[in-house]
Parts: sequence; C-alpha cells; structure tokens
Amino acid sequence: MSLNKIVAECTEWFTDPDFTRLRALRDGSPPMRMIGLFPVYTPEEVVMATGLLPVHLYGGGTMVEIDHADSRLQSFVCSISRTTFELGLTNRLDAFEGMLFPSICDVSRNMSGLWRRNFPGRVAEFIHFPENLTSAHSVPYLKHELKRLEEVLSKVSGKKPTDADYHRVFDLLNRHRRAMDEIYAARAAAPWNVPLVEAYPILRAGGMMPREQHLPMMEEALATWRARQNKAQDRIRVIVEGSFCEQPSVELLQTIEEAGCYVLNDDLLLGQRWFTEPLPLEGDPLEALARHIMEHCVPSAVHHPGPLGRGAALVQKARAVHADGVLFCMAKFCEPALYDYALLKRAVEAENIPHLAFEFEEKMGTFESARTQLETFVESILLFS
Amino acid sequence: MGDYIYKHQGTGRDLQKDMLGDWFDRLSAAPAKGEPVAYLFISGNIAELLTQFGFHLVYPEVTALQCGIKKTAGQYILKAEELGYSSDVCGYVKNDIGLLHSGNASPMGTLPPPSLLVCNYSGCRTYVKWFEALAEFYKAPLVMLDVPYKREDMLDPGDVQYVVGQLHELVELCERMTGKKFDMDRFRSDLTETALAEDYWVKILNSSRLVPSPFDAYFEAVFFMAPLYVLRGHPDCLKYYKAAWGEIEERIEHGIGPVAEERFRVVVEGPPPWPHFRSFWEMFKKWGVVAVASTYSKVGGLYDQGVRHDPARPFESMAEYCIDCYTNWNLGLRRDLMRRYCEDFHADGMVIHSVKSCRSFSVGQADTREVFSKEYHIPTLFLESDLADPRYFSAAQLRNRIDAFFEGLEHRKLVGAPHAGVTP
Amino acid sequence: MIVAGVDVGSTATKAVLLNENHEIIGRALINTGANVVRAAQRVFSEATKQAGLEEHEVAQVVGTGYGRYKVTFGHAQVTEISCHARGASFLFPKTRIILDIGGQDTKAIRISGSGEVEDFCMNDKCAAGTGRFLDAAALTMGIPLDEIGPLSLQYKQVLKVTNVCTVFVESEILAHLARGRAAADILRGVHLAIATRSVALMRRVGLDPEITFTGGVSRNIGIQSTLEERLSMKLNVNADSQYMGAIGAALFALDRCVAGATGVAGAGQG
Amino acid sequence: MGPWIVGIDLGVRLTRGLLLDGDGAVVAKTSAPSGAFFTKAAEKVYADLLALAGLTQDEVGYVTSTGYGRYQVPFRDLQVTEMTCHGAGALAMFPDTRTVLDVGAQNTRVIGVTPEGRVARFKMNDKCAAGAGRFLERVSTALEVSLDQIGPLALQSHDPQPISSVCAVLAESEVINLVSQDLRTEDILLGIHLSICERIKGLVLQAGLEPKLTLTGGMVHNAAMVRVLEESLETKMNLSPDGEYAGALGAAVLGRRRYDKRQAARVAEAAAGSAGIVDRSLAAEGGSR
Repeated sequence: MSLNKIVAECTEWFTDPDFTRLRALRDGSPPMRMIGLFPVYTPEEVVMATGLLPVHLYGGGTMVEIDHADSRLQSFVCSISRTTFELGLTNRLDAFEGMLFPSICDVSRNMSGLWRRNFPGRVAEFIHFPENLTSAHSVPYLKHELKRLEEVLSKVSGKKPTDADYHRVFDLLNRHRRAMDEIYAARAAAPWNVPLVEAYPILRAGGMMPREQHLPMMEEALATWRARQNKAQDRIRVIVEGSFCEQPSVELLQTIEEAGCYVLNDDLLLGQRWFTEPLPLEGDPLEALARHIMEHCVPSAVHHPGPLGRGAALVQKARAVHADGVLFCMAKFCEPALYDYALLKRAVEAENIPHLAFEFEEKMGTFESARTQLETFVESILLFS
Repeated sequence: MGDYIYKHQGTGRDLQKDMLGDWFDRLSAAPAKGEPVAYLFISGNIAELLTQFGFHLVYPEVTALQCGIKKTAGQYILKAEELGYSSDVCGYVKNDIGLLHSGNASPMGTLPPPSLLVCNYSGCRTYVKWFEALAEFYKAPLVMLDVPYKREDMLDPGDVQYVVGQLHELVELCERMTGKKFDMDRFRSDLTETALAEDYWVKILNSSRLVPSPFDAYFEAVFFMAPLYVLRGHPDCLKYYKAAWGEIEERIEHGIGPVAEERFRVVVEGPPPWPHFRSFWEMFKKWGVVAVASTYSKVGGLYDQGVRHDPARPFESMAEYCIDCYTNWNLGLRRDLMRRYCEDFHADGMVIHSVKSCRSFSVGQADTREVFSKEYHIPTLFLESDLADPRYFSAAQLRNRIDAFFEGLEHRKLVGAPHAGVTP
Repeated sequence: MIVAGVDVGSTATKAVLLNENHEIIGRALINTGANVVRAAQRVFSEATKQAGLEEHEVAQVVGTGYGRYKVTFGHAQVTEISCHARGASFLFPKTRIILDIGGQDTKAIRISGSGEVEDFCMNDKCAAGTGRFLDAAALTMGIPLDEIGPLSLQYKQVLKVTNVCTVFVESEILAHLARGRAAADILRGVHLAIATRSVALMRRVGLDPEITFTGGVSRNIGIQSTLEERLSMKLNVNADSQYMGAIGAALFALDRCVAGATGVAGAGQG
Repeated sequence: MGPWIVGIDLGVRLTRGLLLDGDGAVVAKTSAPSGAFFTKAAEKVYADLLALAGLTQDEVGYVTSTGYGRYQVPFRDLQVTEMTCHGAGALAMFPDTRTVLDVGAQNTRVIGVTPEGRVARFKMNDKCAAGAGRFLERVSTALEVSLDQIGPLALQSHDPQPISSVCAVLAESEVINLVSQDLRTEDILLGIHLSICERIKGLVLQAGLEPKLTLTGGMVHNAAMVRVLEESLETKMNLSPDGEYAGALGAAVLGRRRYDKRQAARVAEAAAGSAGIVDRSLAAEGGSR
C-alpha cells in the first residue's frame, strides 16, 4: 500500500460517524466485540486480554451536529464530552458493548454516570487511578481496581484472561507503542519528511483498529518517510502541548504547519503512547500493570506528577528537540490543560523559551484567529532573526 | 459570617461570628508563635487527625466563599487571569490564587502560609490542580489523600481500606513533622464531640420537614453548616450546634420561619452565587419560597444519610466519611437523594442552580433536570450563573426564569383557575 | 368590559386590546427605543385609539416582557413565558409546545390542555442563536432582515455555518463570501444553525404536537420551513404571532376582572 | 525618489492603504469599505493610492498586505499578520512604543514590541470576550446616540452603571435592562466604557504592560475610552490621529525591509548561484492560499 493510501485508509477509520469498519468487524466471523475508551489513558491491556477490542474514541469532531446532547450537557462543557454523548444518543455507538471513563477530570467522571442512566445494560465503568504516589497502598489498590475491571469485562466477553493472555497482549502493545515512538523519532530528526498531517491520521487509526492489523501500516509508512529526501524549509521548530484529550481537527494541525511550523513533538493521542518503558513480560501481570501505571507513565495534566513536576518535564521535552518555541494548543473548557498552562507557562518563561497559547474546539469552522496568532508567532521569530 | 441574613437569626449567628473571628485570630497569630498550619479542603476533611498535632487549619474554599460574599472576588479572579488562568476555570481557584498574589489579606484576616498542604480531594479533581498550584507558589510540601469516587451504590471495602491505609501514613508524617506522638484517646474524644455536633446538625436539617418550615435548608443552611466544616476538632464546634439547635427550637415554638408567609417549598441543587447571594435570595423570598432541603449543605458530609464519625472505629469511620460526601457520590445516588428530599420534605418543585465553575456539580444537572421534569413529573427550574465569578450573574435573565417558574406553580395551586378565551 | 396587554420586549413593544368576548379590538407595535416608559404609554394609546376608545375605558392592563415593570399604568405584571403560553393556547387550542424566538432569548414552553405552563426552557447563559444572530447575519450580508428568510429558501447547496456566536458569525460569513459562495447558500447555513439550536432547546421540554411558533423571528419563513423540515411536522404560525405575549397578557387581564382583580396574574406584583 | 512601497490593511469593515516613498515618508493614504470582496477593495485602494500620488503600478517596488483579508490580495509581494504590522506601525509612529493596544470591531489585541519592532509577546481576546467595537456600534443604535457622540456623552456621567457580562451579546441585554429602568443614558454609556475597559485591562495585564503604550485603531477617536483606559492602566498613551492607519503603515515599513533584503538576496544569488535554503518568508511572497 502506498503512503497516500495508508493515510486515506486510516483517515476513514476516524472520520466515519457510523463506524462502518468497526461494525464490519463486529459482524464478521469470528465476531469481534469492542469497548469504547474515553481519553486519556484507559487500561486497554485489560480490555484486550479479556478478548475485547479497545477503541480510543475522541468524540464526534466535526462529523456530528450537537443536538440531543445539547439538552443534557451545558455549553461550558468541553466539546469532546458533548459530541461523544451525541454519538451515543444517536445510536452510533451501538456497535460497542460500552464505554470506559478514566479518572482524568470531573467531566469524565460524571460522564460515566450519564452513560449509566442513558444507556442501561451497557458497560459504563469509571476507573480510579491513584493520585497518591508516595503511599505504599496505591499499587495494591490499583491492582484491586484493575481486577474489578477485568471481572466486569470478562462477564461481557465470557473470557477469563490467563497470565499468558496478558503477556501476549503486553508484547503486542509494547511493539505497537515502539513503532509509534519510532515515528516520533523520525519526525524529530527530519520533520520535513514526516509532516504531521500524514503521521497523525495513521497514529489515530491505530487506537481504533486491531493493533496487529495496524502495526504493518506504521512500519510501511515509516519506511517511506525514512526514504524521503524533502528539502528543509525555513520554518520554526515547535512542540505542541495541551491536546492530550480532545483532539484538534486535522485542518488545525495543517494550519499550524502552513503557518510555518515544524512540529517536532506533541502530546496528541497521548493515551495511546502512555508508557515510557515497555511492559514486563513475566510475573503477575495485573501487579506489573498497576506498578507500571504508577511508576512509568508519561507526564500529563491528568495525573498528579509527584516531585519532579511537569514544568521541568516540558522544558526537557523542548530542549531535547531544540525547539524554537512551545505551542500550547488547548481545547476550550479543558480544565486539566487550562490549569496546567498557568504553571507550565512559568516554567518555559523561566527558560526563555518563546511560547504561544491558543484554544481550539473540535467544531471550529474557521481557523482565522488561530492562523493569525500562529503566523504572528512565526513572524516574531523568523522575520527578525 | 456576613451581616444579618434575616432578622430572627440571633444567637446562632452572633455566636458563629465570634467563633469564626477567634479562629482567624488563632490563624493570624500562628506564624509568630511558630505553630504549624495545614491547608485542606472542606469535603471529607480530616480535621481531628491534624488538630491534635497542633496544626491550625486553613480552608481555601472558605476564604474564596468569603471573598465572594464580600464582593472582592472579582478583582482576585482578574489577578489570577493575569497569571494565565483561563476565564473558563473555577472561580474559587482563581480567587484563592489571585488573593495569594495580592498579599493574602482575606476579608477575615491575613492568612498564614501553609507548612503542609493536605489534598483531600473528595469528589473534585480540581482540588488536585488547585493544591498543585499552591505547592508551587508557596513552595510547601503537598500530600495527597486519595479518596476514590463512590462509583457504585454501596461502599467498596477496598476503597475504605485504601483510605484508612493512607490515613495511617499521614499520621506517621505528622509525627515526623511535629515530633508529637499520635494520641488515640484524644482522637476518640474529639470524634465523640464531632459526632454529637453532627447529631444536632441533622436535627436542624430535619426541622424543615415541618410545614411551614422554621429553617431555610439552603439560604440559611449555608451559614449554619460552617462550624461543622471549619471548627471540627475544636470545642467551639459542639458549643455552636447546641446553641443553634436551641434557636431552631425557639423558632418552632414561636412559629417563626425564614419568610413571612411560606407559599412554596423547594429542594435546591448546586452552590449559591456568593457575589449576589442576597439579591438571589430576594428573588425567591418575593414568592414566599422556602428551601426545605439542599444538596450543597451536604458537600461536607451526608450526615442526614447516616454518615457519622465513630470513636469506636475512628479511622474506618473517618475514611467512610471522606467517601460519603455529596460531590463524591455517583449521579444515580445524587438523583435518588434529591427525589427522596422532594418527597420527604413535601416540596413543590426542584431548583437546580448550575454554576460554571464547578463541573463536579454541574455536569449531569441538565440530565437530572430531564429526569425530574419528564419522568418524575416534578416541576424543575434550571438556572445558570456562578459561585464566585460576578461576571456570570445576569439578574434580568434569572428574575425572568424564577418569576415564570413560580407563576406556573401558582396556576397549579389555584384549582380551577379561570381559563377564559380558549375560543378565538 | 375592555382589557389590555402590553408586551415590552427588548426590540419591539406591543399592545393588544380585548373585549369580554376575547375578540382583539385593537393592536399596535412600535420600537422600544431608549425610553421604555414612554414606549409603553405610546403603544397603549395607539391601540386604544385604533379601537376608538379612551384609555380610561380600559378596565385592566397587564404588562409583560423584559420591561413589564415599566408599564406604569399596568395593574399587574406577568412574565412573557406565561403570556406566550396563554396567548398560544388562545389562538391555537391544541398547542402543547411553544417555541418563542425573540431578540435576546429563545424559549421552549410546554403547556397543558388548559394552557398552564408545565415546563419551560430558555437558551442557556450563552445567547448564541437568538434573533440577534439573524440581525448580525443580515447586517453583514447587507440584506434587509425581512428578506433573508425568503432568500435562504433559494439555496442550491447547503453551507455549514459552525459558529452560532453572534459576534463571530460575521467573520464566518465574510470568509464564505470571500470564497465566492452564493448569498442564498450562506443564509441557508445560518438558518439551519438557528433551527438546530431551537430544536435542541425544544427537546428539553419535549416535542409533542401541536407546536406553535411565536416571537419576532416567527415571521421569518426561512426559519419556519427549516424547523418544519427538521421536525417533519407543521408549525402553528399566526399573523398575530408577534403579539402573542400581549394577547396572553390581555387574557390574564380578563382573568383578573373575572377573579375580582386578585386572580392568577396577581403574583407578579412587587 | 522611488521605489515606492505600499501597505494595505484589509479589516473586516474597512480596507486602508498607505504609500511610502523611498525615504520612508508617507506620501498618500486612503480607505474604502471592505464590502464582501476583499480583492475588489484592495484593488480600489491600490488604484486610489497611485492616483493620489500620480504614480503607475511599475513604480511601486513592493506591496505588503495585512489584516483579515491579507491573503485575498493577488498583487501582493508578502502578507503579514495585523499584529506584527500594528507593532511595526506603532513603533514607526512613536519610537518609544513598547506595548501596542489595538481595539478593533471584533478583536482586541495587545502586542509587546522590541525596539527593532519584533513582536516579543502578544495576546488576543478570548472568544467569549470579543466584539468590543461592534458592541459600541450596537449600543449606539439601542440608545439612539450617534457613534461619534457616544464618547463625549459618556464623559458627562457622574454615576456610571456597571455592566458585568463579558459577552457582547449578553452585555447588550444588560444595557436594555438598564434602559428599561430609565437610567440616564450618559451613566449607562460610561458604565459600558468602564466594562469594556475592564476587559481590555485584563488583556493588557495578561500580555504584560511595558510603557510606553500606544493605542491604535479607530478607538483613538473615542475620548471617553481613551480617558478610562489611561485612568485604569495608570499610564498615558501615545495617540495618533492616524491611529487606524497603524496596520497599513506597519505593513509598508516591513515591506520596505523585505524589499531591501530581496534586492540583496538577488545580488547574492546572481553572484553565488541559488542559495541552499529557501527563506520561508521570501518563499511565501506572492505565496500560498
């Protein structure tokens, strides 16, 4: 498959409001049953081990008109929650056995309750991740929580996972995540060969389709990108921060690049790239997963970071790729991102790293305001160098 | 707290004013005396565990509330937005951070800096963000008390044990910090007093089952509940509730109520708009409305639902209390509670005040409205403003909705009201 | 016995006179302008003049709308929600749902068979998608307000107008014009945007027939037909639809006469 | 003394053009309604400028477009954002400028500039606090006061009526609510100015206020707004009667720089063959979209 075909194919996976491809999997033989995951990270390892397909859902984007959800969620609630709910209320998610909501914010937490009332009989679980990083009780508690999830999902799938099942899943996801990391590495090395508008759709589809089916697509794309010899343009080098949950539309990502930016790193689709190290392939899997979540997850706005702090982590991230600046690209009404910005801003300013902050919404029709600010930011670095 | 909120409120109010005054005097004096100060949150707070180590307690939410009611919140919120906080995030947080960057002179006195930040976040993720920021601004140690969400209808023993485990770790930390040894007897006797105060508070809350009600379970309760939220672990707490209950008994005896003539009884969901508290209350008083039950008065513990601190099981009961705060309840539990209130307190309708600041409260309220009006057929009024940000209060819009709602209820009350002219 | 209802809205002030047979014997509409008290008086005297009466011959006057407390000569005030409900069930007895799109507010009201308000919802804090939105669109397009409705029906292809914010619709429309889009197509998008918001609002109170469409925007055929498509049902619209509030107020005035001036509308006083 | 340089600022309402001569002196400026088609407006303004100065197209060395419609000028050499241009323009008018405040019909912008005219920091209003200028226009209709009389009338107030909402549309209903209470028009007007000022102040402080502050855009002609801004920001502002031409001026000034750089680059290229790296901003000239 050519790169263009891969990108087109992947784009169809997440731009189809009726999830035709997923329905086909569900109606195939053997039928594949699936669970929707609300961002950011939800233990997809457990979902897969119980024989279900974990599907990262990032709302309805521009695909759906918010109509029914409008009477259930106020206008100050983030767009991704409203469109996800709209997908549910318009029966577009009935291919799914249910939804999992991780403890990332109060909205996600209450969404689990909305789901239970509005979709009785479906799975609607809230998963609590410990925020107390110093307590000896956190890992055992999280194991207890993962076990609870496993039991709920086993009831749905009828499959009780063995340690071997878990280790098979860990191995597959390790390889899948490594491939994603390689794509990021390739982009950081030569962004003119790996435009975000190509890489993003491929990565995003990887959170939806069966991972083993997606892995070769990434490897093929990677080969094409590595072979490329595009000419470097005179653009500024940036990292994008704040888009870990609700996703900016591909048009906005394109606007960022058109405005004269090379995006060397970002926190898009962060939940799919949640760990800094591969999962161990021996020992008690749930124990290991719990410990891994507590000790080896990427820094993010949705979990208490402990002593190091996200400011330092962000500065490291920017320095690592010699970024000219940081783009805080935050979803409107996204509380974790907006609270963190105030502190991250201080951190980058202390290091004299130029930064630009702007808010986006899934359903942006015009990008004029974003474009103007982006171009001004680029001009301020380029025109006067 | 504040000036007279209504003319019959005498003893309780004055006593509370003095007690809170003393509390702030103790706070202001703490740094000079070199006594430790802990910051913590109202919901599921663990006051008795900290006071015995000599910690003075600061509740940033209370400070924010006071700034709101004293109409100083606006300037602090703008200050925080200067620092990069969005116009769309919680006004309490912005008020507190703006205040801290403006000299920390709260309406009740200057706040001492924290020697310890205890993030006991029952039912609110924003608490984590809030104290992460304070930890950075104050350079103070931050400990998390991780309280799991009450996802299911019954308490999960695993959740309780998890919290108990953390409480014991917190005790060890306090021992290291203060050099004091934990005193179990002191802990038990403090909890005994707390439990008694909680009994009185429940009696006060239940007095509004009477028709007419002697007590407004929202507009007055938000003041009556204060000592139980901020003075636990101090003798004043029980003293206050004895006096307050005495006042309510007196009201019942003399047939005094919050409004001259009780015409409508409502259950209220959501926090009040502090910067416009009185004008908001007036909009209801005008119609002879009494709030007979409210959910906001339960954010510091659902005592009327059987939650009690128990000297016999000190740590377990404290852990259970941490989990059983209103905003830590799943939406189903909240919905059932509101419905029970409507029935048990003979309410004519529900009023949902949806505040932008607090997603923990507001996300799900529109759905609740849906259920109440369409399935339970309980008349429900949905209002929007904010608990701290004066910019989100539109008097004209609110008055219009409130008047229309009670006009509607009035029609239903007037049996066979004349409806001439259904023939053009 | 003659009664009057005076509806002081954000943009227009209307008055209606009724006789005891509930016949409309006079109506008047003027711009509210900067002096509300004067507007209320003027519209009232115009209506009485039209009915060939003296003002003192009017037994009861009920004021409604944002400026209801400025109807200084009124005997009572009732919110426009109750009044629109009352007026709608008067003109269309089978009405169960009322959609009232005004300049500042959009309201969905559910009423019982006897015209009592059972439930109502208004656009949330954000005033996106109210009548103002159409004004802004018309202004930007440079087309008179009363022409955009008919024009929107001549669309060839539908353009998405994603912005229901009155402040930003301007730049979105300009962007479309700059790309050489047809005015009719853009306006279709604008009307669809409002219809979607309105239907979402009505869902909150329920979508049971019959639905009566009132308020200034009810005269916009573009919105009406778009709504009818979306709901796949006909809407009740009356030539007097924008007088609905005033008619309801007048009916309450009649009640007050019947009930000896202590009747249902008395509540609003004070 | 050519070559002449043209700057065109295509705003949502008005398109403004300005012509600089070889020495950087303003030889002509003019404006026309933007209407629905920016290209037409730009062509008209361009033609008018040439007519005013009695020039022909080929005597113009460089055309820079800016503003909302900057990409709809086919004959441009370069497009630059209005923020960069207002920065450069304000600096050209008042060399001591370090912060620029531009209050437009739809957006309010605060721009911090270095002495070289580089945009060091900037901030645009939040979506929900937009429309300051347009808000005043609507108010003038609602209160039946002509736009140029709003400022003077507001200054006669001694009892301003506060308006809390940040949303221009909701603020308008608050105004109507005040009107319905028969409050004095001047008090309502001053209240409106103060509330807009509050919002602008917030934005200025978020971006950081480094004196001296220069006000650009049409608001320079509103005496009341100027007064309340100077009072609440506690600083005197640079005001130019041509404040609304700051964008066009900045565009021309930057155009001049690019022109010189291009000439230099052409010489260099002629000398050393084609350069390795394409200067993105040169590449963008007459460029995308």
